[in-house]
Amino acid sequence: TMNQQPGSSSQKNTDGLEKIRMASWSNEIVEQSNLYVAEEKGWFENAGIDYEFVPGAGGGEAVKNIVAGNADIAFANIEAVLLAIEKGADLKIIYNIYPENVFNLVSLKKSHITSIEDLKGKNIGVYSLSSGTYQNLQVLLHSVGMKEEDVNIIPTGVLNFAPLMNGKVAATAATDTGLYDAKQKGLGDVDVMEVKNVLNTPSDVFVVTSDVYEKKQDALVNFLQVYKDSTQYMMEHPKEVAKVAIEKAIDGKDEARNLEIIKIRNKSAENKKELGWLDLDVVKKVEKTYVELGLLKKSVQIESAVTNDLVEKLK
Amino acid sequence: MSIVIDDLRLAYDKKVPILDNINLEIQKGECISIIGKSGCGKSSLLKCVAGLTANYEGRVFIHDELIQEPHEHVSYLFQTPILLEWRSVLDNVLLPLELKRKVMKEDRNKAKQMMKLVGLQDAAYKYPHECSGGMKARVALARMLITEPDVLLLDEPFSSLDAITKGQLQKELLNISQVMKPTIILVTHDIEEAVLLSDRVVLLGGKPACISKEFWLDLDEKRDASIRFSERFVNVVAEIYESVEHL
Amino acid sequence: MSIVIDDLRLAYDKKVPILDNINLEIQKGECISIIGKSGCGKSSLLKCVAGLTANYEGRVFIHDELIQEPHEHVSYLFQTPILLEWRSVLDNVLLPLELKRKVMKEDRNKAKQMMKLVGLQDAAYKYPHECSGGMKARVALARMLITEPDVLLLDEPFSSLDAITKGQLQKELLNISQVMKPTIILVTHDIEEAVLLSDRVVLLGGKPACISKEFWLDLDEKRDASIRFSERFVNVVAEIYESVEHL
Amino acid sequence: MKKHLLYSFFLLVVLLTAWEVVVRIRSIPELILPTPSVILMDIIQLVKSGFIWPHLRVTVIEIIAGFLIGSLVGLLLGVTVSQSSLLNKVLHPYIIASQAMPKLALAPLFVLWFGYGILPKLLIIALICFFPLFESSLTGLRLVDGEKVDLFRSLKASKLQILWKLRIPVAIPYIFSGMKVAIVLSVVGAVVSEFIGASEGLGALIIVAQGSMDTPMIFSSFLLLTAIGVSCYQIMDVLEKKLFKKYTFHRRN
Amino acid sequence: MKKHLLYSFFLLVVLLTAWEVVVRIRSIPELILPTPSVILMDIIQLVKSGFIWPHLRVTVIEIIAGFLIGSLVGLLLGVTVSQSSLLNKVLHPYIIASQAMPKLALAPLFVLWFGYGILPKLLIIALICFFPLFESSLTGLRLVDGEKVDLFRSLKASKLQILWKLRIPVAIPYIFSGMKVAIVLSVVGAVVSEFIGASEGLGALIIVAQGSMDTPMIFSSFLLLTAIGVSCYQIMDVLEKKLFKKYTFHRRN
Ligand SMILES: Nc1ncnc2c1ncn2[C@@H]1O[C@H](COP(=O)(O)OP(=O)(O)OP(=O)(O)O)[C@@H](O)[C@H]1O
Ligand SMILES: Nc1ncnc2c1ncn2[C@@H]1O[C@H](COP(=O)(O)OP(=O)(O)OP(=O)(O)O)[C@@H](O)[C@H]1O
Ligand SMILES: [Mg+2]
Ligand SMILES: [Mg+2]
Repeated sequence: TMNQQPGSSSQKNTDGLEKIRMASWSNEIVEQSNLYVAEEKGWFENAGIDYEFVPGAGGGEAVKNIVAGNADIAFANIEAVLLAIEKGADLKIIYNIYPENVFNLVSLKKSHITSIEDLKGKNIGVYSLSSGTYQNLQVLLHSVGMKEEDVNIIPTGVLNFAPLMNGKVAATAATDTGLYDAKQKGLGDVDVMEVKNVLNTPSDVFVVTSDVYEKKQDALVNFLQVYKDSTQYMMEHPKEVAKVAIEKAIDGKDEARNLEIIKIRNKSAENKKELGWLDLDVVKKVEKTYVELGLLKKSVQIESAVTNDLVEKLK
Repeated sequence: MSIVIDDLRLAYDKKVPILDNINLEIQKGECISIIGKSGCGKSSLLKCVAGLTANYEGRVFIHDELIQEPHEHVSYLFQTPILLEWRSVLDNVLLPLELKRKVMKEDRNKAKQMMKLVGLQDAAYKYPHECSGGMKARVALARMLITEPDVLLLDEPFSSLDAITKGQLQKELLNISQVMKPTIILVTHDIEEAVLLSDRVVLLGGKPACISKEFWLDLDEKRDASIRFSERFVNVVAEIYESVEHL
Repeated sequence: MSIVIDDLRLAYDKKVPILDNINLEIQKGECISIIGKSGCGKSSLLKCVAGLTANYEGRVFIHDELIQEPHEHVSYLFQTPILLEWRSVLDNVLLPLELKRKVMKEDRNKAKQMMKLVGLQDAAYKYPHECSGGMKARVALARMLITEPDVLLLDEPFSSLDAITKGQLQKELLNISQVMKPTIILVTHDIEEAVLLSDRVVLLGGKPACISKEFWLDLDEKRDASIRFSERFVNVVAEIYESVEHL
Repeated sequence: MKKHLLYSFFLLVVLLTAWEVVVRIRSIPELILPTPSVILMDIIQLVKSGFIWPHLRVTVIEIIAGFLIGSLVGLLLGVTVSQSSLLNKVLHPYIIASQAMPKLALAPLFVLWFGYGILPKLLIIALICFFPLFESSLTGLRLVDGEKVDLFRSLKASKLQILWKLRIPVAIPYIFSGMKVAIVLSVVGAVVSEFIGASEGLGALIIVAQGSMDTPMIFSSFLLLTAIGVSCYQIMDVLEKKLFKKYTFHRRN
Repeated sequence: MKKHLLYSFFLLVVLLTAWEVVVRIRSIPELILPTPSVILMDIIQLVKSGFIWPHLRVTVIEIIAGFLIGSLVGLLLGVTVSQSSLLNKVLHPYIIASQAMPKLALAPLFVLWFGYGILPKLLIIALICFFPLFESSLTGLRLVDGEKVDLFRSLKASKLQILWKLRIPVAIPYIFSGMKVAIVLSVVGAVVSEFIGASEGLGALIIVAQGSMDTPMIFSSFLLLTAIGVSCYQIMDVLEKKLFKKYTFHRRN
């Protein structure tokens, strides 16, 4: 499918629906339950869209999938987008899925880590060196002028709370849902430092290639409309959506958990303006921080890649 | 088919040749025996004629064809019976035919007939590891006879057989020799056998081995085991024995 | 060491026994020969005595010990020379000693001596695949003799050797037999050899095979090849040949 | 019940008991290491609710299809390369290279190139499992008694006939040994391929279970995968014993 | 220069050229698939700056140590199990189980149990690479000519002597075939083990490169790993040919 140019897939198929393939950073998990509701209720068809889910392993893969033409729109973290732009990809960020930074740093109460400085020389766990936990940990360290070398960063895998519990690491970088799950599994009393207090990076955004942005704008608007509506619906009917997730989400067998996760994500999706609205100032601040951190070599002119045009067209 | 060996020289390692200056002409339908001490080079010579050894000097012709690889109409009986352990005796005997064509009913019958010839009629469905030493040797013999070759190269065919069975098979070979008239080179260490079966006995000896003596035997055309007891026979055997001893 | 075989019966597959009702007593220092048709069960019998076959009925004693596994002082020469291809001829001959103790200088000398005995003095550093058929057989012979066993079980030791070499080795065996006085069971298909070398010839025959005849030979104590030409010898051979033929 | 099964089972019970006891005594949290009993309950739950079946199905299909492709390729390559020493020398570095490449890092590229369907997964599995078969068939096909080759040559057999009627029968036990390694590697391959870009299968399940810190489910998937691997191996073993007995029985000592 | 090297090199050039041309003509973005020339420049850069050395060192050490442990274990297990059919039947399911378990999913647990040092990495590598060696040595050790075993029995050889002086010499080519698969798998194992709990090594580098979307560096690490794998294999091959020639030369046909 690599040879398939993004534009070429824009023709409508037989039933008049336009194909939109959404590359996700994950497979079909509870967090994205609004999409399952939209599918179930036929909202995509109603909006003239033939929707397809493309699973992935990380935001980087999602972005690569749209660059390669395997998908039209990517559900990815903003760091991946910044890095891809730096590597020459021509991308447009069109929708702010989670304006809130969901990353945090968790330590056990008994180890008395209350400030970032307390971490000096200690082991800190991250999911992996390619995950947002790593980058957001760097942001935290940077905020107090510390460097990566001042602590001992260890990729511990996604089960990163386990080493925290058995004392192999002093603190672990995680996400809000991860923290929730760990608490359910008996994590006990913990101190949490939330990264959003330092830098409120939008956690996930919808991003497309400029080519798709030009050629498929109507379909994209329709897609975003459905997404926005379903998000709204999930905020209003979390219980119903949690039920839908049991069937559709691969990790959705526990309805009570589904509900909690949905509630957490509903909160992350809240926008001080309108659902999906991108705050350019925040994005620029993120870019600046990443340049300072050395994650980006220089500014990538992010403002030219961010647009609220489509969001403004939404009802 | 006639066989001509022209100035053959064979050395496994460059310095020490095993065979040197071998010249031999064998008429169509002739049967010659090669005798010589253990390790003198009899099997090596046979392998050259069989086209299985490439790096000898000199030339070997069969039916005027220069031998560089095995010849279609030549059958070679190895000194050890090389059987395929995963095939029954019958399937081992059928192998040469199987390599030539699809095996038919009549081929199987022929194989059974060959096995009867060598006294293995009851062993068709045994596997090699269930056969005695002599039985294996006879399977190999049946396998070589099944293609009705024009040239037989036999490397000690009967050495692992008891006197009676050996006598029977010698008779069969004489019979084949007289009826089908193949050209035969027989390597044997049994002088009586050599004299009984062949028209000429070639004595290989020396280091490197060459043909140190040839004995033309003008015994009865219609030979059978009974000539063993003729005076002429006993004398020839004694003469050859002596030559071998004084090699 | 004496050997007693008591009512032995052997069947590879349950229904058809190969050997039945075998009773044999062999004195210390005696040499007996076993002859019989190819496939009649000679090797099988020898394997029972060697302790390599477990599932026979009846009992075998060597020196009053019931044989269930190979006996320390018994050496068994297999019908085929089983050589280890990755060892030189010398190392193959040394194998039995190597399995008993650390190999010393004098062991190597002994091995070389054995190899001289079988006429392989020049082949010590050859590998099996560089040896002729008869050479391999002689390597196996040297390997079995090196331990100076009290009991020798020989399965067609000389069948792949030429007349001269065979004669020499027969002489050596006679010599060993007279000097060291081991107990010997010799399986052979050569009746003259049997008569020449042994005190008694046992004829195996029938289906299942049993001892169909025994010949006590009271030839000269100090035998050598020359007795071949004695009238008594020729008569005995003829008598045995006839018995074999009428089996 | 056969003796060895009894022992094997007994060993299993001992191991599981030890595990259970250690976890309980040291009161290791479930997140770090669940007890066998918890895992068992989880598996029962997964089976009862029917949740596991589609995942199991997908993984098993991938394993079998990937193994078939991989072993076919391995065997064919082994056979081809064994026939020509030059081809062997020229191709061998590439074949090794294809192995030494870490498939897990290759998987995302495959997904990019071939989409996220079953194709890239089968490719990954085939790529992972073909090598042992290739190596062992190559070794087996080459180590044939020289006298037997001479026999076939003297019978004017073609190279193909020598291959088919001599080398392959001789190599069968080694080919099977390679197949056994291959089938087990297929299981690994299936999981690796599902780690990236899959929304179904036991591998994907492990990933989400990790994401939701559902350690018992991680272990359940593990155990099921292990059971699949062991069963596949045993099937190969039975196949070898049943179908190809005559090529090995005279040699097993 | 030998003919096969020439061909092999020629094939390499053809493949690289094709790659370069395809990427350029279809103007595939570097993010997706860099050209060989870009990768080469990247490798040169990595080497020049010295950045790559510590990673390379760590990975090579892990590969070698893990391979040594794994092959020792594989060989010992193969030998032990070949000596007793009961032991074989009892242990075999567990050995297969250890293989079928996806190591990548096991890795985080190993890290949890054994810390972040080199130990869990060596364990993973050993666990990944011992199996082919185990299988092929088991097969090789068992398929010994029955007559030869009888010869040793008649010479009153002990089981150990039969093993040492008969079975192992016979099995050497098969053991080597297993070792070759094992050494290549060690490379894979090293990468897998470095995905979790490592901040050094080529595996960790791949992850970092993935995280920073540095596709050329992913490919550079790939290529270096592949080169390591191919070299290790060739070393094994030379070792076999040099040291153990006498066990194979009479059988190579
Ligand atoms: N392992 C075996 N399994 C089944 N049958 C066997 C086995 N070994 C031998 N036989 C059968 O037992 C019979 C006797 O075999 P044995 O090897 O003892 O004969 P032999 O007298 O030594 O013959 P030869 O003189 O040809 O060596 C034969 O019919 C043979 O087919
Ligand atoms: N492949 C080989 N490589 C090296 N030397 C060999 C090879 N084959 C045979 N020889 C040597 O060549 C000589 C002749 O061997 P050959 O097999 O021709 O003897 P032979 O006359 O058949 O003896 P026998 O009667 O014992 O079978 C022997 O000295 C042997 O060591
Ligand atoms: Mg010979
Ligand atoms: Mg016999």
